[in-house]
Amino acid sequence: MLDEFGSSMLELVLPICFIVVAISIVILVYRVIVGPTNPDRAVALDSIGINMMALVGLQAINLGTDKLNDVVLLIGILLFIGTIAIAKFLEKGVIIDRYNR
Amino acid sequence: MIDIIVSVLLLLGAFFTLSGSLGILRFPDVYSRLHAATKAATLGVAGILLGAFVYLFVDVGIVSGKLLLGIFFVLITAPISGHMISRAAYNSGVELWHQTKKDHLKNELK
Amino acid sequence: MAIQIIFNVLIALMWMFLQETYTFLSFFTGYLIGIVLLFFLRRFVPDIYYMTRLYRTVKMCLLFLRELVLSSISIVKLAYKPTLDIEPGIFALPIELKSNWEIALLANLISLTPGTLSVAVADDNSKIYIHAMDLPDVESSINEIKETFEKAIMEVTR
Amino acid sequence: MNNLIVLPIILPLVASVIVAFFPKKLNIARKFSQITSVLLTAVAAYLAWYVFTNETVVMQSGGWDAPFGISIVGDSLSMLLVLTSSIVGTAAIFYAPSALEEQQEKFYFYTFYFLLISGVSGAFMTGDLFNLFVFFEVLLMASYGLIVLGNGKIQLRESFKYVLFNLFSSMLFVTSVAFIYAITGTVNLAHLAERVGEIEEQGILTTVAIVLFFVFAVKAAIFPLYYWLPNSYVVPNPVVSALFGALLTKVGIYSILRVFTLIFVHDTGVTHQIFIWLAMLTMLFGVIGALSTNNVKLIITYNIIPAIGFMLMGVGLFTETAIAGSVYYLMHDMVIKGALFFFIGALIVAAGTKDLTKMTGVIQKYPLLGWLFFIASLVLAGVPPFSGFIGKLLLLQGGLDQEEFLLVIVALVSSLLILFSMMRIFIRGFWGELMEGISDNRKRVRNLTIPGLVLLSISVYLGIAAESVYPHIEAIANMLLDRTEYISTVLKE
Amino acid sequence: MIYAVFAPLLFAVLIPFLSRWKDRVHTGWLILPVPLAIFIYFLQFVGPNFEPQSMSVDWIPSLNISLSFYLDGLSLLFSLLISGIGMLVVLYSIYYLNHKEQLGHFYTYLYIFMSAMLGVVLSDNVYVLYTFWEMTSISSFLLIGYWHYRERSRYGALKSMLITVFGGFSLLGGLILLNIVTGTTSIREMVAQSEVILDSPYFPLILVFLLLGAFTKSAQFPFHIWLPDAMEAPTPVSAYLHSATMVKAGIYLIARFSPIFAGEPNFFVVVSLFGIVTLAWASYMAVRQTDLKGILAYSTISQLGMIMAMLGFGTDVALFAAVFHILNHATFKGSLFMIAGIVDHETGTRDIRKLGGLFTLMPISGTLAIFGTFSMAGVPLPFLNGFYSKEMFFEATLLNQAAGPFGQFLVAAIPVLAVVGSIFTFVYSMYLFFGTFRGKYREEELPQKPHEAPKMMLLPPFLLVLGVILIGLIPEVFNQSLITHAADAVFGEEINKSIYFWHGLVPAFYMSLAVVVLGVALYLTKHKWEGVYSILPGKLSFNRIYDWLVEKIESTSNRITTSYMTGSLRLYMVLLLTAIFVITSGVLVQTGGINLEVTDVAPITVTEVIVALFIAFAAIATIFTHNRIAVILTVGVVGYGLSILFVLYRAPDLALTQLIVETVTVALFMLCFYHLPNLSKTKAPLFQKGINVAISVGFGLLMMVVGISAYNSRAFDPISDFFIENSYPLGGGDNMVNVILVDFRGIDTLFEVAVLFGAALAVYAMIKLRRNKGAK
Amino acid sequence: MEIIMTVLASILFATGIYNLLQKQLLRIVIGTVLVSHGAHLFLLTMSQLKRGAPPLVVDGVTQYTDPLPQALILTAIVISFGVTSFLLVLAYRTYTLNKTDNMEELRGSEHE
Ligand code: NA
Ligand code: NA
Repeated sequence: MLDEFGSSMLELVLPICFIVVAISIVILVYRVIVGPTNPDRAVALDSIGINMMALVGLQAINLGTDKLNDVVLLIGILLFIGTIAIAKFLEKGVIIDRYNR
Repeated sequence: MIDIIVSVLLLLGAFFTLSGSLGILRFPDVYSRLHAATKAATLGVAGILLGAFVYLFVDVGIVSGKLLLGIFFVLITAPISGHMISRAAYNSGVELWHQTKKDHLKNELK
Repeated sequence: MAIQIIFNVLIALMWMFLQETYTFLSFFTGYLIGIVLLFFLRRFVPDIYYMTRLYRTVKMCLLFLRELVLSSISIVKLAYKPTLDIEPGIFALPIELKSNWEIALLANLISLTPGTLSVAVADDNSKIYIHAMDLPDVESSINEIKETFEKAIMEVTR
Repeated sequence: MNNLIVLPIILPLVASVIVAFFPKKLNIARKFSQITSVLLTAVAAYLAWYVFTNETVVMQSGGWDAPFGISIVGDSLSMLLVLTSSIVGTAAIFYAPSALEEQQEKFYFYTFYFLLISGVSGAFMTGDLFNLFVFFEVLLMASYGLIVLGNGKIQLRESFKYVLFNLFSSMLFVTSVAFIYAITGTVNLAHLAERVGEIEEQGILTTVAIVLFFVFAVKAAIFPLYYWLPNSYVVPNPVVSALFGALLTKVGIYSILRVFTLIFVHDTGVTHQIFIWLAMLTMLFGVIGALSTNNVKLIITYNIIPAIGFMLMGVGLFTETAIAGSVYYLMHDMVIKGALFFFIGALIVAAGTKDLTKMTGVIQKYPLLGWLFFIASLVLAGVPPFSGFIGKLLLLQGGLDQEEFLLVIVALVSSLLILFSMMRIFIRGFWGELMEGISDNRKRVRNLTIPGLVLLSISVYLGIAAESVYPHIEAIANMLLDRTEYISTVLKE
Repeated sequence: MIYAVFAPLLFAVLIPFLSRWKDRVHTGWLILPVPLAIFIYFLQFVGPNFEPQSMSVDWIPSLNISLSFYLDGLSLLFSLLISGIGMLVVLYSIYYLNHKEQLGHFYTYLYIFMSAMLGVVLSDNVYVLYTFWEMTSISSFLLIGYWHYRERSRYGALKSMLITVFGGFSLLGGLILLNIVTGTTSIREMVAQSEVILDSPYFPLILVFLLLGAFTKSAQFPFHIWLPDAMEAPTPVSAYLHSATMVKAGIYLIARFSPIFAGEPNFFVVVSLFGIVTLAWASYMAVRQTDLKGILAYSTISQLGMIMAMLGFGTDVALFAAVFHILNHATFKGSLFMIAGIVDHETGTRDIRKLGGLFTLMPISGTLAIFGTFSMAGVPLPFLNGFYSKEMFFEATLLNQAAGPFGQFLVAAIPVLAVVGSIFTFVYSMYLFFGTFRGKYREEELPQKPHEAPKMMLLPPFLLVLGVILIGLIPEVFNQSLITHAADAVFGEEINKSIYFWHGLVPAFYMSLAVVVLGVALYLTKHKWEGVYSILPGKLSFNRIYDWLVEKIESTSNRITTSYMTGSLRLYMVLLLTAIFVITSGVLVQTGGINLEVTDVAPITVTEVIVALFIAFAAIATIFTHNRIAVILTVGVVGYGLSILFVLYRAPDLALTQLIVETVTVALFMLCFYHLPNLSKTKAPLFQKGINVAISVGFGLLMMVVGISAYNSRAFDPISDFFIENSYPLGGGDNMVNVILVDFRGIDTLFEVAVLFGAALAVYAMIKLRRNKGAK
Repeated sequence: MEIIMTVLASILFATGIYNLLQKQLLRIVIGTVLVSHGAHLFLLTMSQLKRGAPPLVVDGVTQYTDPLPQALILTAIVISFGVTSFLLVLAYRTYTLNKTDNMEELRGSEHE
C-alpha cells in the first residue's frame, strides 16, 4: 500500500523534478548570456554543470539504469577542471591586460 | 516506502537546485551569487543524486559507487570552485555591490 | 594510516577469496571484519588507529553537512525574499593553520557555511578574506568560524 | 584477395604513422616515403589488374556482411582511381624534396601525404556513405596539415577559408546522411541503391540527393561552390597544389559519379538536368577565371574547374558513352593536373616569379620544361592524340547523342579558352627574349621537371594507346549504368 | 602508305639529334631525302589508269578509330603537293636559314607538319583526320612563332592558333555528329550515306560545324585575318604551309565531303557566298599591302576564296576547275613566296615601297617572278597555267541554278564579284612584279646590297615555275594522269573535261578580257584611288575585332572574376549558401517533396522542450553577445545542453563524449581567443545584416522542411535490429554503440583516430614551425 | 518530439550560419561549432527518438533505441572535435600573424 503510493508518487515527482531542474538550467543560461561580468558567467556555467548532474541522476531513475553514472561522474570532474581553468584564466588574462595598459 | 524517501530526496534536491538558480538570478553581484551556487545548488544536486543512489540500490539492486563518488566530488569541489571564481572575480576587478559595507581586502591590496 | 587501509583492504579481499563471492557485499563484509580485526590489533600497528581518525573526519564531515544545509536554507530564504535587505562585505579572518592544504580545507569549509565565502588568502597565509552575505558584526563572524571549523580541522590533522 | 583489397588504404595509414616517428631524419624519411610509395603503386597496380581481369572484390570489414559492416569495394572504377592517385602521389613524393624547404618536409609533409593517400583511396573504395564521410575527413585533415605547412601569413589566411568551406560541407554531409537514414534506414551504398529503387515517394528523396550533391559539389569545386578553391590551391607549395589539384577535387567528382549512378537515378530528369546546367556554368566560369589573371599558378589552378565541369557533364548526360568519357577524363585529369602543377612549380623556380608579365623566354634556358609544358597544355585542352582528347571525344559524343547542343558548344568553347589560357603562359612566359634574373639552378629545375615528365608520358600513353585502356573504361561505364552487379556483389545476393 | 605518312614524324623525332652537327652539315641536307622519297612513292600512282588504294591499321578499335588511309585522286594530288613542295621548301630553306638558327626546331616542326598534312589528306577515319588536322594547326603555330623573340611572331602565332583551333574544335563537333548520324567513322562510308546525312535533323548543324572548321583553316572571310600575320614565319614556311598546303586543308575537307553536299541549296549558298566574298575582299585588300608577303598572303586568301566558291557551285566544271586551281595555285604561289623570300634575304626588306628596279641585279629571280605573277593574274598566255583555271572559273560562275530569292541574287552576283576580284588580283599581281623588279632602284632605302641568290636557292622556285609552264603547255597530260582523278573524287562520279587554251568567244572570254583591260587601267591609276582604303575597311577591320575580342576576353574575365573572387569569406559563403538554398528549394518544390504530415513521433515531454528551448536561446544569444568570453561560454552551454539531450534520448556514450569534447573545446577557445580583441558590435550596414538574417533563416527553414519531410517519409525499418540482436552474441559486448564502433564499423573508428592524429600533428606543426621561423 | 528537435537543429544551423557570415574569426569558428551541433542533432533525430532503452544490453529488454546513429554521431563528434581544435589554433595563428581577427581585412588578392 505504502509502496504503491510511493511508486505512484515517484512517478509524479520525477517529471516535476525534471521540469524544475530544467527551468533552473534555463535561469542559469540567462545568467550566462547576460553576465554582466565574466565571473558571473563562470558561476552560472558551473551551476549549469551541477544541475546537469542532477538531471542525469533523474534520468538514471527514469530509465532505471546505472549506465549513466559515468556521465554524472564525468560531469563532476570536467566541471571542476573547467571551472578552475576558467577562473585561472579570468584572473591571469586580466593581469596581462593590466600590463598592456 | 523507499520510493517515498526517494521522492522526498528528489523534491528537496530539486527545490534547492531551483533556489540556487534563483539566487544566482536575483543576487546583486557575483560574490553573492557565488553563495547561492556553492551552497544551494550543491546541496540540491547532492539530494537528487542521493535519491538516485537509493532508488537504484533498492529498486534495481545496483550499488552505484560512482554516484556516491559523484556526490562526494561535488561536495568537495563546489567550494573550491567558488573560491577560485571569487578570487578571480576580485582580482580581475569585478566590483562589489554598491550596498556592500566593508571591504578589508581592498585595504590590503592598497 | 595508509598502511592500515591497505591491510584492511587486503583483509577484505581475502575474505572475498574465502567466500568465493566477488560482490560488493562480500567485500563490504570483509572490510567490516577487517576493521574489527584492526581494532583489536591496533597496538601492534604503527600510528593511531585509523578508525579514530576516520571517526573524527566523519564527525567533521557531518558538521559541514549540517552547516551546508543550514547555509543553503539561509540562502534559499534570501533567494525567495522579495527585497534584498542585506549588507554584504568582505572581512579578514586571522588563522592559525599553517600548511597549505589545511588552509585550503578551511577556506572551502568557510565557503560552505552560512553566509560566508572565502575570496582570497593573504600572501603570508595569515589571513583568509571572506565575503559574507550579511555582515552586521565582523567579530562574531570571526569567532564563530574559529570555534567550529578551525578546531575541527585541527582535530583531524593534529 | 578479399582482405588484400584494403591494402591501398591501410598501408599508407601505417606508413603515415611510421614516418611521423622520424620527421627530422630527412634522408630516411625521403627514402622510406619513396620506397613505400612505389611499393604502394605496385600493390595498387596488382590489385587493379586483378579486379580488371577477374571481378569486383569486396571486403566486408570485420567479417560483417553488408549492409551491417562497412564494405570496402574494389570495383574497376575504384581500383582505376586508386592506381591513378598512387601514381600521381608517387610522382609528388619524388618532386617534394626539390620543391619543399627542409623545414616543411620536417613538419610532417610525408605523414600528411600518406594520410592523404589513405583517405583518398578510402574514399574511392568505401561502400558505405558514412564511411565516405570519414575518409573525406581523413583526406581533408591531411590536406589541412599540408596547406598550413607554409605557415606564412597568406597561407594561414587562405587555409582558414579552405578549412571553413570544407568543414561546412562536411557538416552538410552528416546532415544529409541523417536525412537519407531517415528515409531509407541504411548507410551502405549498395543497400541504399536497392532501397531507393523500391521507394515510391521520391520527391523528398530527390531533394535530399541534391543536398548530398552539394556536399560533393563543394569538394569537387562545381559552380557556384568553388570560390574557396583558387586561392587555397594557389597559395601552398606546388607539390601540395599538385596533390590537391590532382586528387582532392577528384574525390568529390568521383563521389558524385558513384552516388548518382548507383543510388539516385530515380529522377534523372531533375537531378541530372541540374548537373548539365551546372556543368556548363562550371566550365565557363572556371575558364574565365583562368583567363583573368597573370599569376601562372593561379591559371593552372583555375583550370581545375572547367575539367570538373567536363566530368560533371558526363554524369549529367548519363549515357554509357558520356559516363565512359567522365571516367576517362577523371583519370586523365588526375595525371595531367599533377604534371601541370609540377611544371608550374618548376617554372616559378626557374623564373623566380609567378607573374606572367615579369617572365619571358624561359624556354631558351629550360627547353625541356618549355616543351613539356607545351605538350601538357595541348593534353589539357583535349588536343588529339593525347589523353584529354579521348575523354573529350566521348563526352562530346554523349552530348551530341543526347542533343545537348548548347552543352557541347560550351564545352568546345571552353576547350578553346583553356588552350588560350595555357598558350598565354607558353607565349608570354616561355617565348620571347630571355629574361634577366632567370634561375641558374638547372639541377633543381630538372629535378622539378622529371616527375612531371613521367606523368606526362603516362598521359600521352593514355591517349595514343587508348586501346589498352578504353575497353576497361567502357566496362566501367557499363557497370556504373547497370547497377545490379555492384549491388549483388556487395550484398551477396 | 602509312610509312609515307609517319616517316616525316619519325624523322621529326630524330631531327633534334641530327641538328647537333648543324655547324658541319646543314640539317636540311640530312633530311631532304625524306620528302623526296615520299614524292617518288606517290609519283608512281600517277597515270591515266589510277586506281584508288586503301589500307588500314587498328589504332583504337573500340572507339572505331583506326589508322585507315585511302588514296584517291584528290589525296594523290594533295600528297604530291605536300611531298613535292615540301622537298623544294627544304631545299630552299637550306639557303634561307643559316646554321646559326635553331635548325633542329625548324625542321622538327616542319616535318611534324608534313606528316600531319599527309595524314589529313590520306585519312579515311574522321577522328584520325581530326587528329592530323590539329597537328597541322599546332605545327603551324610553332612555325609562325619560330622567331619567338619577335613580338609580331608571337602575336601571329597565337592568332593563328586561336582561330584555327577554334575551327578545329568546331570541326570535331561536326565530325562527331556525322559519326552519330551515319554510325560510321569512315569518310568513304559516310559519303555513301549521303541521303542519311541530308535527311538528318542535324544536317544544318553539321554543315555549320564543318564549314567553320574549313573556313577558319582556309582563311575564308572573315576568318582570314590570321593568315597575313602568319607571314611572320620564315618564308619557306609561308610558301609551304600558308600558301601551298595547310591552308588548303579546309578546301580539301570541303572537297572531300563535296559528294555529300553538292547540290544542297544551303551548302551552295553558304560556301559560294563566303568563297566569292573572300575572293573579292582579299584581292581588294591585297592591293593595299606594302609588305611583299602581305600581298602574297591576301592573294592566297583570295585564291582560296575562289577555290572555295567553286566547291560551293558544285557543278562538274566548277569542281574540276577547283581541283585544277589547287595545283596551279600551289605552283605559282609557291614560287612567288620563294622569290619574295629571296628578295627579302638579299635586300633585307620586304617593303615594296622601298624596293624597285631589282631586275637588273637579280635577273633570274625577276624572270621567275614574271611567270609567277602573270600566271596569278590570269594573263591569257598559253604557258601560264593560271589562265586556264581562271578561265574555267569564269565559266563556272555562270550558274543557272537558283533556290530561293537569295540564291537567285547570289547567282547574279557571283560573276560580278568574280570579275571584281579578278581585276584586283590582276592589279596586285602587276604591282607585285613591277613594284619589286621594275621602277626606280633606291639603294639608300635598302638595308643591304642585293645580289642574285645562289643557284641552289633559285632551284626550288625554278622548278615550280617550270611546273607553271609545263601545266600551261601540256595541260592534258596533267589532266589525264592526275587532275581528272582528283576531280572525279570530288564530284563523286566521273568528270570528262579537257583543258583547252582557246574556248572560243564564250562569256568567260569576255570576262577575262574585262579583267585584263580594267586591271591594267586600275593598276596604272592606282595612286589616284588608293584613298578608298581609309573608308573601307577603315575601322571595320576584322583585325581590330579580333584584337578587341582577345583583349576583351582577358579583361572581361578579369573583371568578372575579380568581381566575385574578392577574397571575402562572407561573400563566398553568401553565394554558396544562396546557391544551395535556391536550387535545393527549387527541387523540393518541383518534386513535391514537402511532407509535413506528422506521423509516428515520440511523445513530447516538458523537460525536453525546456532543454530544447534553452539550447535555442543560447544559440540565438551567441549572435547578440559581444563579450568574447560570454560567447564562448554560451556556446559551451549549447554543447552541454546537447549532452543533456543525449542523456534524455538514451545515448549515454554520446553524452559522455560530448561532455569531454565540449569542455576541451571551450578550454581551447579560451586559450586561443582570450587575447583576441573583444567582439565589436557589428557595424555592418543594415542591408548586409538583412542578407545575413535572410540567408541564415532561409537555410534553417530549408533544413527544417527537408528534415521534417524526410522524417515523415520513412520507408524502411532501419538496419539496426541486426545490431541490437547481435551485439552481444556476435560482438561480445553489451554496449551496442561500442560494439558497432569497434567491431561492426571498426574502420570508421580507426580513421576517426587517424583524423585526430592528423589534427594533432597539424596543430603541432603550426605552432612549432612558427618558433623555428621566429628563431631565424 | 522529433519535430521539435528538427526545429532545434534547424535553429542551430541558422544561428551557426549567421555567425559564419560575420567578420570576426571567433564568431566564424563558433558558427562552425553550432552548425556541427545541428548536424549531429539531425542525425540523432532522424533515427527516431526514445524508442526503447539505451543501447546497452540488459536481460529482458527487447526494445532499444537505434544504436547505429549513435555510433555515427560519436564518430562525427570526435571528428568535428579534431577539426575544430585545428581550426581554433589556425584561427589563433592567423590572427597573430596577420594582426587582425577581421575576415574582411583578410581578403587578400595577393598570393605571395
Ligand atoms: Na589575380
Ligand atoms: Na611574359
